[in-house]
Amino acid sequence: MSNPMAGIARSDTYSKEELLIATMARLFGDGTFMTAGVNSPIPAAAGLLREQVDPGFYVAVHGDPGRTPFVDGGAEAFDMAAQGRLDVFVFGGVQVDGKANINLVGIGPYPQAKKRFAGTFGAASLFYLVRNIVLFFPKHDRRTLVEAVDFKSASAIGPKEAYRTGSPRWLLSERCLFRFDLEKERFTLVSVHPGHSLEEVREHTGFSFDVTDRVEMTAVPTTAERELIRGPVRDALSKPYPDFARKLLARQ
Amino acid sequence: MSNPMAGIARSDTYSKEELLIATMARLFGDGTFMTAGVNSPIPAAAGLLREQVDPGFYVAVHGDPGRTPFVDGGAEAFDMAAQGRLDVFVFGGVQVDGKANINLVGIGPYPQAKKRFAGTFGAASLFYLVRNIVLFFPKHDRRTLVEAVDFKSASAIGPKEAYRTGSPRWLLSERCLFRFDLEKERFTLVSVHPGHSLEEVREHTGFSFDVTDRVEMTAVPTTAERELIRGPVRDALSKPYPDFARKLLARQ
Amino acid sequence: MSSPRFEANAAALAALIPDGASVAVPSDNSGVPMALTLEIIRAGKRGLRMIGGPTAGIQVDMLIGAGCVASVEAAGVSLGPRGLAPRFCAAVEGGEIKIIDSTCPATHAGYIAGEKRLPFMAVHGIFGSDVLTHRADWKIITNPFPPHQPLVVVPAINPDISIFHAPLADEHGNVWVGKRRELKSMARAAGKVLVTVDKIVPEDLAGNAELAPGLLASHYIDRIALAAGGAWPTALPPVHPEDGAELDAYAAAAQTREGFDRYLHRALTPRGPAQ
Amino acid sequence: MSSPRFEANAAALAALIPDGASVAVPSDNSGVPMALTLEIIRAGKRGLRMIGGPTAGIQVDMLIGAGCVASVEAAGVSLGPRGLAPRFCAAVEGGEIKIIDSTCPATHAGYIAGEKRLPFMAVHGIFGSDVLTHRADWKIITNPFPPHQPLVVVPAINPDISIFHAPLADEHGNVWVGKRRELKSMARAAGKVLVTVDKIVPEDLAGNAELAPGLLASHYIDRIALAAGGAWPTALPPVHPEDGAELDAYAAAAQTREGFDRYLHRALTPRGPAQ
Repeated sequence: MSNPMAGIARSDTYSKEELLIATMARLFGDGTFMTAGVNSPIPAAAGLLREQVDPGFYVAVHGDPGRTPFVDGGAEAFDMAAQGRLDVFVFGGVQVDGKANINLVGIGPYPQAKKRFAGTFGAASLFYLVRNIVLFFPKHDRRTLVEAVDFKSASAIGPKEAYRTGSPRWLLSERCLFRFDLEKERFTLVSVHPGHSLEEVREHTGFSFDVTDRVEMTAVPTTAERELIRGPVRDALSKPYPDFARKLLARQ
Repeated sequence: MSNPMAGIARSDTYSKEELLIATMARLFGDGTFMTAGVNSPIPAAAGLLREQVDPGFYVAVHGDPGRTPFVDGGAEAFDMAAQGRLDVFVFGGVQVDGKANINLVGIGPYPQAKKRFAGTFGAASLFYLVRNIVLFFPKHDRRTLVEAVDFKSASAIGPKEAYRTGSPRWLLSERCLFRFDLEKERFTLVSVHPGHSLEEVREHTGFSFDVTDRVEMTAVPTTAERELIRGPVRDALSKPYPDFARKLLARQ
Repeated sequence: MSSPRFEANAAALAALIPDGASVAVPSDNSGVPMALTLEIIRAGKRGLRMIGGPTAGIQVDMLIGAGCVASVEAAGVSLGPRGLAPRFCAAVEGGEIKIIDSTCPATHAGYIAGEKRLPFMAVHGIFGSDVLTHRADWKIITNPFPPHQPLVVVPAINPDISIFHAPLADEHGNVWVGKRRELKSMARAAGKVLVTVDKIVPEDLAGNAELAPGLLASHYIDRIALAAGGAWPTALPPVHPEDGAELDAYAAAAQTREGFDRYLHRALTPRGPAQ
Repeated sequence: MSSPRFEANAAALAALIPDGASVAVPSDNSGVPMALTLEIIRAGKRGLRMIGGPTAGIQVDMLIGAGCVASVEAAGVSLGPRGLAPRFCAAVEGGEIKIIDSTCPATHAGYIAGEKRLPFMAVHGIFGSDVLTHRADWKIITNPFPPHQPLVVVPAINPDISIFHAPLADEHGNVWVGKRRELKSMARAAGKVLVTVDKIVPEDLAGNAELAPGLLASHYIDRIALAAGGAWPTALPPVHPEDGAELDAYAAAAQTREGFDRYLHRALTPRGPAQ
């Protein structure tokens, strides 16, 4: 605690985390209701930022009892999702592949994994229900963005006739942003973050993806976004994620 | 109100209603939880009497908010029934036939009945779930106890493999008591009430039924039963059924 | 997240119900929106397809008598301790409305499936019942799991509109329905939810641990209007019991067409419990 | 109607759990019966088949570490913000326990089917997931109604025993679970229900209109024992938050076998929040 800035990579005017938060928040543009799951400080921050920009937006933050609209226990969120009322959810995991399958279960064989993780939680069902799913894998390397996940915890590639109110749409990493095309079952690179390049993304990505004519650069956080992140977002985040709020979003 | 006894048929020591209440209560012997539905003063009274005799017995009385164990709305009772937790229910109706089918819907064709009644309520499902179902048709004539009901609101005659935790077991009328045999799909006469006879029962019953070697007489209410009916049962009944309690169970 | 809009009165809610809509309503004494019902009648709505919750009573009987109803899907329509629902029975006998008979747990299952956006749900029993015979939309399937026994399944019920009356709402749009859990299913299953309430408080009830379990949260509700005593003359537990004298008067009047018309005229004229 | 028996303490409840039983437990911060868990460990139970509600946390991790568990069925087992559940992960990697992976709404559906004694229930999505691949007990069926789309169905979950901790019970045996509705399903689905509570009051809570919607009524419950602070160190909303320091200590200790053993020894010796 002696140096709250230790280990935080910064550009001159914004941190890596602020770039991810601002970029993610822009992906929520057409939603009104988001749930931020357990252990998700950046998605929670992005939701809180989106709330600041769009008063019609609301994010339920796991770990903040004041930010839950659920009164009927654990099943209610899944019913809401099926009703088409859950617009935004951000999923992480230990692996993601080129068909937007994610792995939350384990590395190696199944069931006796070499390295076991927590499990699938609601993802297997929510991949068909949440309108706008953002896959968030900040660590962008070939062990994480793989050709095929060791265990498909959740996959959006199901029968065309199956009931669906949503699917994965985006994959955001420390290096870039991809858009997912469910029809083509492929990612397309949308933009690379400042300081990164297409070549670097190719080098560190285990799956093949499409590229448009001109690779855009991810827009940096605006001054307004940075002020919101460092002000009201940080304040709201300090309840469910006190350490993250203190360390990563310290006012510059 | 000038003559509370008006119109009440009485023997020297007990009323017709008291006989039905005491007889019905004895049919509940192996249950612990009963629900008495809407418009069911005699079943409610029988349940309340059974409570007095067996402290392990409980009757939920429709219309008495102090006597409901349900906190999860209308569906809970049906889930309880499926769980095998609903031991006793008394059903009436406009017709009952020799296979224990009951009609709560209408006389004549369907859907445009000659005479329409309220509807089936939960009976179609509960006929498979409530362990001990008593059919209560006080009016015993060939228009009520018929060969085949005009509309089978509820029938216990279903596939043998269907989930079942109960079925109709008894048919109680103003004249007699039948037992229902689900295997044989037939009623057997158990006893005729005092003052009635087998011949009379045959004459007024529209379906054929089995008779054992010796037709028993229904046991009259004991002194103890009568005192309980006229005391604590009447008191408990005066909340949901004030008129019935006042008129029919007046202390003698 | 969407929040409900507050309307000035029940009449403003009635205006949002189009002719021909399927409308889910509570069973008696479960938050029957009687004030709203009078406004629906006053607005001259036609062709409504009523769905009980799972039963119906005076509300649907009045709507039928007033000519607003094309069909009723219910497990039972009656005046409870006051006997048959006279306008309902007459309309069925006269072939004036379509009756779609159900049985309580099947209707509950339909709403629960509707709430979960599942296409169907299974219900125990019902075999051998003519309710099943006449429901072309119900099916017998085989349990896909051992012992592969037969089971009745019913399709989801997703009404165009669910309407009810509740004791309490807050300014955020949360509505307290208490023990009447089926109202939650009926609301979540519906395309639109219109609610009248006795009272609107400023406190966010979702933050009240004791009241929260009985809440239908704001995001399930489209419009709310204050209508104090809006369930009268039916009971609204735990707030008030039924008005027995008024219900007796209805039951007696509705026995005949003329009596019903007189009752309705009176009910539409001065309005509500204050008279 | 059956009423639960009151036992003197959590140990008396633990004694009612046979080796090899399937035991349903709440997700973290939903009434995790930690005091009872220590008694289960103290009693040396073996071969328990744990089922999450739908997830599990420190409780199941401790039971695994203590050698009580044969299998875990859950949508996730973790220490929440404190990361992976170390004894769970080690036991799976070591092949010491059987893991039956689920996904949250499938487990909820299983309990709801179990509560209704329906053999199965449908769940949206799940197609393409290896969870489905490895669940021989789940099936894809065709919706019997148009448009006849494929649907995943899961069988009912009917655990031998459901255990949880609640803030409040009354002397009649009603237990207040508040917003944790899944506890109601898990209890009703179970063969036996054992509950510890912070407090027992004389008032019949079923007659309290505000509390009634959050009650699990007495007839669903077999045994109740007073265990004040029995959810500690997990949170018990709305009564108390988690004890973060204690959970940190567990997460750190449980990283190794030895650390876990030391933690457990300490936890079994003085007992509870008073230490």
